[in-house]
Amino acid sequence: MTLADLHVTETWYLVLGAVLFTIGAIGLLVRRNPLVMFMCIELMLNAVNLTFVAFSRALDDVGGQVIVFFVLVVAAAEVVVGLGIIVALMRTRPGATADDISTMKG
Amino acid sequence: MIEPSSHTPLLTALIVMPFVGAAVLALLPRRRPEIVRLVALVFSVGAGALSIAVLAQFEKGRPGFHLVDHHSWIPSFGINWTLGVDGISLFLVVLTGVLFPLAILGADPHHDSKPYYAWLLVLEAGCFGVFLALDLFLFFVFFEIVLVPMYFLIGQWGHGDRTRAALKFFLFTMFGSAFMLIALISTAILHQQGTGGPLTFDLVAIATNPGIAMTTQRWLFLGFAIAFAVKTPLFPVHTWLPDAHTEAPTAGSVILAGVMLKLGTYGFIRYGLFLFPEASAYFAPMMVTLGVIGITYGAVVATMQKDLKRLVAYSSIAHLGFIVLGTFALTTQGIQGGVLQMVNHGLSTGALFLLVGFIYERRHTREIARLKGLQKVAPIMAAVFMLVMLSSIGLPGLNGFVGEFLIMVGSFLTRRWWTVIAALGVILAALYLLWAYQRVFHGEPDEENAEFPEMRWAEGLLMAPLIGLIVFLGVYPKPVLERIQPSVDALIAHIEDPRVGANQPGGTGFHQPEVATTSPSPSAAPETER
Amino acid sequence: MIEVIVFAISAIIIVGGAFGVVLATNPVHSALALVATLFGIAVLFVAQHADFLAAVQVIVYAGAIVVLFLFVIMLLGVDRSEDLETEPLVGQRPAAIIGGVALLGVALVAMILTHRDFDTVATGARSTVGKLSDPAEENVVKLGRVLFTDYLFAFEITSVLLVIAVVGAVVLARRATGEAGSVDVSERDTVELSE
Amino acid sequence: MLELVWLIPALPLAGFLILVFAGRKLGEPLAGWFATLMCGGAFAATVAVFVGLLDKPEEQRQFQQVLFDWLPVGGLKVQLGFLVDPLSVAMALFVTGVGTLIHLYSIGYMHSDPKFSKFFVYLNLFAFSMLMLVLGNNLLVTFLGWEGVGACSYFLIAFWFSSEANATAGKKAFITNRVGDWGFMLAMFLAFSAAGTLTYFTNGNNVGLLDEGTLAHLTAYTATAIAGLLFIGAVGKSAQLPLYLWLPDAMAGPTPVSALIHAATMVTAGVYLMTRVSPLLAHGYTWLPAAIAVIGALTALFAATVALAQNDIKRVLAYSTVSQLGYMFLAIGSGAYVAAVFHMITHAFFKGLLFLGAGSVIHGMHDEQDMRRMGGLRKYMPVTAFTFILGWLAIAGIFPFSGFWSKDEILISAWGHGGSPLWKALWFVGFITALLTAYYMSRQVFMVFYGKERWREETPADDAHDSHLEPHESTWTMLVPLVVLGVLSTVGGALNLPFSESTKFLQRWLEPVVGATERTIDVPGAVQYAFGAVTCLLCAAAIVLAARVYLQHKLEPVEPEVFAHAYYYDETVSAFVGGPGEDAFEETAEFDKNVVDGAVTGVGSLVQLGASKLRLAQTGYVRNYALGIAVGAFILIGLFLTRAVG
Amino acid sequence: MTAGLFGVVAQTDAGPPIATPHIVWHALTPMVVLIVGAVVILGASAMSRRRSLPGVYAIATVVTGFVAMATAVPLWREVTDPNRGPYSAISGAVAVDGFSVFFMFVICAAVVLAAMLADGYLRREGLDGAELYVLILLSASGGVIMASANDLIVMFLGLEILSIAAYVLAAMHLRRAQSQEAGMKYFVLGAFSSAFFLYGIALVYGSTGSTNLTRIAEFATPVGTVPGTVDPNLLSKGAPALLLAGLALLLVGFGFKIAAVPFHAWVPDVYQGAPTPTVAFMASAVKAAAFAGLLRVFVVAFADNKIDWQPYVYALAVATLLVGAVLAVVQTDVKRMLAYSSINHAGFILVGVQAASAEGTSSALFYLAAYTFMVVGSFGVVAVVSRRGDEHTSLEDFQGMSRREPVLAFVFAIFLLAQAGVPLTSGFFAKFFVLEASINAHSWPLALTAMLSAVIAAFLYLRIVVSMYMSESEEEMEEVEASPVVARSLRAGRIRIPFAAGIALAVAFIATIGWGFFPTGLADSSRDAVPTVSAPVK
Repeated sequence: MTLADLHVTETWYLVLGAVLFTIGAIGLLVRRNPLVMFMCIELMLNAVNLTFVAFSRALDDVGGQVIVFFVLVVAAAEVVVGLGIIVALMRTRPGATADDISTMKG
Repeated sequence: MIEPSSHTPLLTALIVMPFVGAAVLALLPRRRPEIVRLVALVFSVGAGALSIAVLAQFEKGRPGFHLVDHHSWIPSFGINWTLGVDGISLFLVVLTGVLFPLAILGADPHHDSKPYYAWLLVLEAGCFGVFLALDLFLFFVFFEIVLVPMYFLIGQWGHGDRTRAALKFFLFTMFGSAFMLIALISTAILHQQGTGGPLTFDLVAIATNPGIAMTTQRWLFLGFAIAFAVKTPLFPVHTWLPDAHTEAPTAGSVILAGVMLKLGTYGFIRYGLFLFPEASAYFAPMMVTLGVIGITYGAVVATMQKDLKRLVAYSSIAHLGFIVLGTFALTTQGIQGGVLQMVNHGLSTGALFLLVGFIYERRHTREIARLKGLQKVAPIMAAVFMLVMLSSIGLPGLNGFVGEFLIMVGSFLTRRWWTVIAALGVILAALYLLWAYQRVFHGEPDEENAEFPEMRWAEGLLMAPLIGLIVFLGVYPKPVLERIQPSVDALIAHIEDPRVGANQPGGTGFHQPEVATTSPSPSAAPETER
Repeated sequence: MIEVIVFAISAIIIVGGAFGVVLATNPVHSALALVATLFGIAVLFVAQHADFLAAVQVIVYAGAIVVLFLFVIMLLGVDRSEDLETEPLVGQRPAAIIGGVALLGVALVAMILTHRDFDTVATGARSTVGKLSDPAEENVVKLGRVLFTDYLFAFEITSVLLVIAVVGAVVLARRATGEAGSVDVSERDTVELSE
Repeated sequence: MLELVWLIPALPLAGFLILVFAGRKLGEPLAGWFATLMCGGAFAATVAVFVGLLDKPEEQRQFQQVLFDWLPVGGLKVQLGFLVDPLSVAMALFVTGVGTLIHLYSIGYMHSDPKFSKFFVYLNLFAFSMLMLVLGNNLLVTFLGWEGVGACSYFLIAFWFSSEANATAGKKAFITNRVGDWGFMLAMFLAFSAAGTLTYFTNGNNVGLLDEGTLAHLTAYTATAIAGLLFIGAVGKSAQLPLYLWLPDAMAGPTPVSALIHAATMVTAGVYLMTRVSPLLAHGYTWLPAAIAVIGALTALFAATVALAQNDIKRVLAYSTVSQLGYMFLAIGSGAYVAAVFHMITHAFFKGLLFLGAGSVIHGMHDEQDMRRMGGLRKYMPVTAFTFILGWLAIAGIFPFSGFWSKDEILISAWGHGGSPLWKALWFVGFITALLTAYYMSRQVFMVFYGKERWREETPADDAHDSHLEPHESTWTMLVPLVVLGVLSTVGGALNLPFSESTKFLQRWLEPVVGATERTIDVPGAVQYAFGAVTCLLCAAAIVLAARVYLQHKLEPVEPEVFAHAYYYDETVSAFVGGPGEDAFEETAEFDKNVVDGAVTGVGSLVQLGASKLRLAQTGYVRNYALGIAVGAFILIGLFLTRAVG
Repeated sequence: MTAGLFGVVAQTDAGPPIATPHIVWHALTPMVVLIVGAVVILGASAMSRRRSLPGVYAIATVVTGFVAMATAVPLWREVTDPNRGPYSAISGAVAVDGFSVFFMFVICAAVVLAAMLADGYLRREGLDGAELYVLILLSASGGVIMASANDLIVMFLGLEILSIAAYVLAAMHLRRAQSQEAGMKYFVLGAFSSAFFLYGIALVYGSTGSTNLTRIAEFATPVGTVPGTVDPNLLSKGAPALLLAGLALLLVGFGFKIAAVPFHAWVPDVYQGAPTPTVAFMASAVKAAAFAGLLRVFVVAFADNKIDWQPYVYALAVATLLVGAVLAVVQTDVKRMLAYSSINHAGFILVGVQAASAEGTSSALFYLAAYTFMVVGSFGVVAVVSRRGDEHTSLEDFQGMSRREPVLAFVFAIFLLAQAGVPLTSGFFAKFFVLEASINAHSWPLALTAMLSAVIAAFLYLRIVVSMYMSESEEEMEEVEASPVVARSLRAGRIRIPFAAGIALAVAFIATIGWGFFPTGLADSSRDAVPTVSAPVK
């Protein structure tokens, strides 16, 4: 089996997307810096984008690509609001990590 | 089965009257407790008068439901406002109507009288509703709604650890109701599926044509039974009762013992025997056993109580054990005795709680050890207490005996050995009550009790109707029994109807009566010599 | 063949970038690693005939969002390194890794099962809103047509999203003032949006 | 005349009701006179009914009067009705008769008691209840009276409730009686379940339980069971072994009460009941009458021995009563119902007399009850002493006093029962008891009325109290009953003289009731006479012996501790009830609190505990929460994939 | 007009003209009203230099809500008219049916009530400004979009509109650290779960070929019932694993929003920290919208796959019911208690969802409508009682309230009892209908679990009632009664109930009691609102 016999099918992209999604998810779980956590969310969203585009090609459907636009917009809006929240938070508590904001529990 | 609505919606008025009273109270100024009390009294007496009117309008000798009041409530779910009264519920309604004014008169809340009386009136409406409802859903609504006023009454006007007692009461009962609600909905749905008709919660329609498999009926019965067992209460789900009774204000205890415990036993008859005849017969050994355990166990535990109210509370457990025994004896005597005993217990235990309330008002204690020699200083109160106590013990000539005797006569026919044990409860009842009486009333009063005031006129007048009924029902229960009888006979016939119920009510083994007893005109049928 | 190589290289960049985001102790490095990933994805978009998307990906994501990240990092001065050696929450890290891998595992299982049963992972109906492979139209035109027909409503309501983002940013970035009285619009800190 | 039967209980009832409300107003002595009048009225009414019954031919001497349906429930049709037949009239006669006398006596005895009128309230209520018991035409009405007399007994024993002992005695009486009532109730249930009726004799639609037609359909097993259960009731009420315990304690009540309730009337209710249901006894297995006889005989002997060593004047009489009641049950068991009734009546006379006499003594001695502090009283209270001696001779079985005849008849019937040697043994027990009775009664008489005036030998410390103690004779209201009863005790035997059929008045009178079930005795007349003579002589010998011991002090008294303590039976039972019994109750209460309620609280605590553990998962760390979401997602996907094809 | 606008665009382009779909404006009016109202308020607040009159924004918001409801009325008439019936619009992206209109009413009602609560609250906290109202209105529009979405992407966008606004709302009280913490947690977790949700959409898209629910439903329908539009061989084998995984992920996303266990962890923290009026909004409108999406996707679109998802919704329901009830027991903060209770309620509604039947859906609708008023009322009382700084929300702060504030205490008690499911309140019927549906679906154990959890939860409600009514000792109570001085001094510390909040509480109270007595209207409406899958495109 040679390299030439290999065809990149949508499955490859899907697997890559899944891996990326997982890395993003793990990243959110292990990082404490809220900004990095947001980046991890961006990773997850991009993984989904990749999946959409892959399906789009596999199904020969334009829809999947269009959806990516909407995901982009949502990502942008989320980032704006998320960063806004962080800015507000950091103002009163500079350098706070995600673990620091845990006064409410139980 | 349901006859068209009567001309005057008497039964609806009965429920609405106290409810309106509560609403009126809510609008009154809270600074005027005396007006509040008066208004509450007027409305409860009005409801009592209406309940007497129901008694007057009741046609003797006709089984089935009288004065039926039928309105649609939630048509899409087949839920109706259907009220009716038959011989089984008639006297419970009257009891409720009589006991509430007495409870309102008999105890002073000492604070926040406005909400106190309002809750009492709401409670009265709820109790009427439970006894009158002929719709499963409506029944449940009333069965549950009575929790709220009683919860507030115990929690706000009670004594000691009242919060805990109130919580326990509410949660315990709600726990039972949870099962009942599931069973109730299932009944309606399975009825719908079984008969192919519309969804309905109509009691009579379901009971006469259940369309539910027998084994399923048994499960459904259990669902209902758990709720009723808690409410009755039966061993081992009785422990809310002593707490609730002990901590409740006097009026609360009176109503709790007098009326609310009957919601459970009434439920057993109406929603156990009538709704699931076969299952009732199937589970009768279990229920009878629980009843007998309640009789003996309640009595034994009552004996060792140090708090007078707690003692009476445990005695209630014993008495209600008798009612359950009678109910599940599935004989006409047993059930009639059970129904009668509900009324009797309401009167005598209600009176006992009133008396304990009087004592508490004077001494601010219910601890038996701190009371002594009261008969010397308050002979009239002692005499009244004695009379009520003897009724509770089951002395012939007083009402308690009639009920207990009928129950045991009835249960002996089908549950011989259970009855033998149950009859021991009669001994134990004498033991714990007389012992308590001795400790409280006999002996030489010590310093604390020497100034114990004698019964007042007002208190005496309050007790008079109760005492009158206690004696009357003991000597001449016929007017009551002959109104109960047609309904109970119809119920027995319903249970024996092969289409809906078991072929043999007591047919789960053990002793068949040697002489037929359920037919209206039995003869001393011959016993075959072997 | 080419595609395999492209895929492989892009995948390495993407995954490497992703690891960079997660593992870099300095958030600025994380942001830069994110850019790498985004670029890799853009490349794969191109590889899948999503040219326009690739462009948008680079412009919007790399050009705006990551810049916004960096801007905030600088604004708040939180570019300190995070100590990744320790994990204050006991068990969080192994649990996260196990959980993540398990998640990946079930995702892969799902794909394998689908592939086993249907010989493809994309079992859906083909070309529901428009053929991607139709050579008659440019990719952009196709996107535009679908955007304004099938996804018209979605397109329109994104505007609400953006309004919210604006208002939200305004609200959040406003300085917490005294106990009473509203803050004048002119005094508000605003965050520029790159749209 | 027979229709007047309702008046018999109605008059005391009216008395009771009027006295309840107006008793205090009437005051002393009017309330007492009123009560006496009511009881006397009842007696008059009874006489009227008796005359009415006499008018009828023997076989028609049964009349039922139904007032109303009491408990008409399904097949159970219990009426409040009266049965007039020779037995019930005989009972009613002596109940009202003796009752009236004791009412009268009480007027004097209760003089200046603060609760004078209340005493008569109870007495009237008792008379009413007792008459219901006797006259009821079915088991339930009898039971109404049965429980009613029990309650009155409780009230009256605890009449002076300020003393704990009295209150306890009252309670004990009630509860012990209830044990017997348990049997009574079960008997009624069984009767209803087997025969569908509680009525004694057919009356309108109501089938009679004791009618031959009904009995014929009952199995011997059922009949035995019903009768046996009723006997349990009788054991309780008539203070037989093992339930006699309450009766000695019941002496705590005022003495007229002891006379009326605990000697003459109430305690004989058991005998009446067994006589009433004699057809059932006859229909059942024969072991039951034998058992009844054995219990009766044992009780008789047991109580007689105990009475030997009692020092309380009333306790002696109490044990004596128990003993005499044992005789009556011996008679019942032997099938000698007439003898039982005969002895019941004579016993009512002489024991009532003895109690009233004792009461008079106590009254005269200012509430002294200890015989060791009496003596020589006959000088101070001659009438009392004389009548007491009459009673003594009667109970001792001395010819020709009434007790001789009735006791003799019982012994003969035991002897002549035949069958197994058991009956001979029973006769022997009865015989020994008769001797003992003569002995201890003599002891009492000698200690109280003869010998030294020991009440003068008081310790100086008590001087202040006793200096003015001078025994005195009682008032005439107390003496009249004594005299009347004294006469009756003497001549009461004439009711049923064994010489010929024509002199057996009582037997002839009761013939319609017990004729079918009465056991015929085939003991030759000569043997009977011989027995009577021997018994009488030996009883006289016992008296002489007692005189040697207690009058002349020639012999040491034999009063072993074990007798004084009644074989420690009461102590043992009390120790058990107060010890393990109470402990067991206490344990049950604890069980309720800790286990049953504990389970409930446990569920609550369990929820609390679960919550407190579960809330640890709510750490407040956003990353933990996210982990939860991720794991949840994994689980959900995993679960969903289980539904994937293949 | 729009068509013309797009027509112009098309002409300038090289390609063929784009045939833009017909836009059924009147079907969108309620949503448009909400958005326009928000924009107008935003504009007005931006324009005005001076401080506006007190309450003007609140009034504007209330008016907007009412106008939206008013415009929804003819829509309701239209879609419930058997001759006209439901339909889907704008290329099938929007479903115009009773279901969506029902949620319009519910969400608008939540908006109105929350706005009335917010008015006094904001002034008390010195936060008055237009933004909260704007965000509430926009968030509500997101909710309406979600409820009427007939396309997963539209639903996703609606969800994001709803959520992002809600994140901001949670963090709005800038001086309160807890509020910021709430916003932060809500945002991180919300975005995280959104990613899962989106991934789920992607997988569903890949498995079915469309994001449109109508098409998805057609695809998912087993062969034989509806003529298949796709390769019949594919589905004869059953649902593809990826579709199942996608469903699972969609459930994660919805589960997060509705606060199903184990996706519930944010709820207590956010509800406790966020400004109370916005919590009222979140607990009512946000939850309702999320359930709308859940019902639309699972019960309607994937109705034929119900054997695939029912068991897991069952499991979620059980976990949600029990965890919500049990954890509530140990709380001491009233807001937190109510948060856990809202988790328990979510479990109840899931019971209705699990039934996967018309009855189940209608019961869930009834529940949501009834719950909206109960929960807004409850949080409304908390908002009033919490005092300045929004700090006084612990159980002790409610002690003795029956004496200080008898009316408020009574109203709160009724709300609590309604949540406990006491008859003659709407809460009872809500539970009853849900159980009815569940039993009809033969899910007896679930129904029983639900009721038992209700018993546990009742403990929590009663604890609050105890605190309000029964905290004083007997002697204290009598003392107060006896001495007017003590009573007066107690009354001196009275809580001022803002006018608007008072009205909101009254409305919620009347609704709770009214539906407790006469539920027929709402029950019938919720029955009419049950959606069907194959709505014609208009």
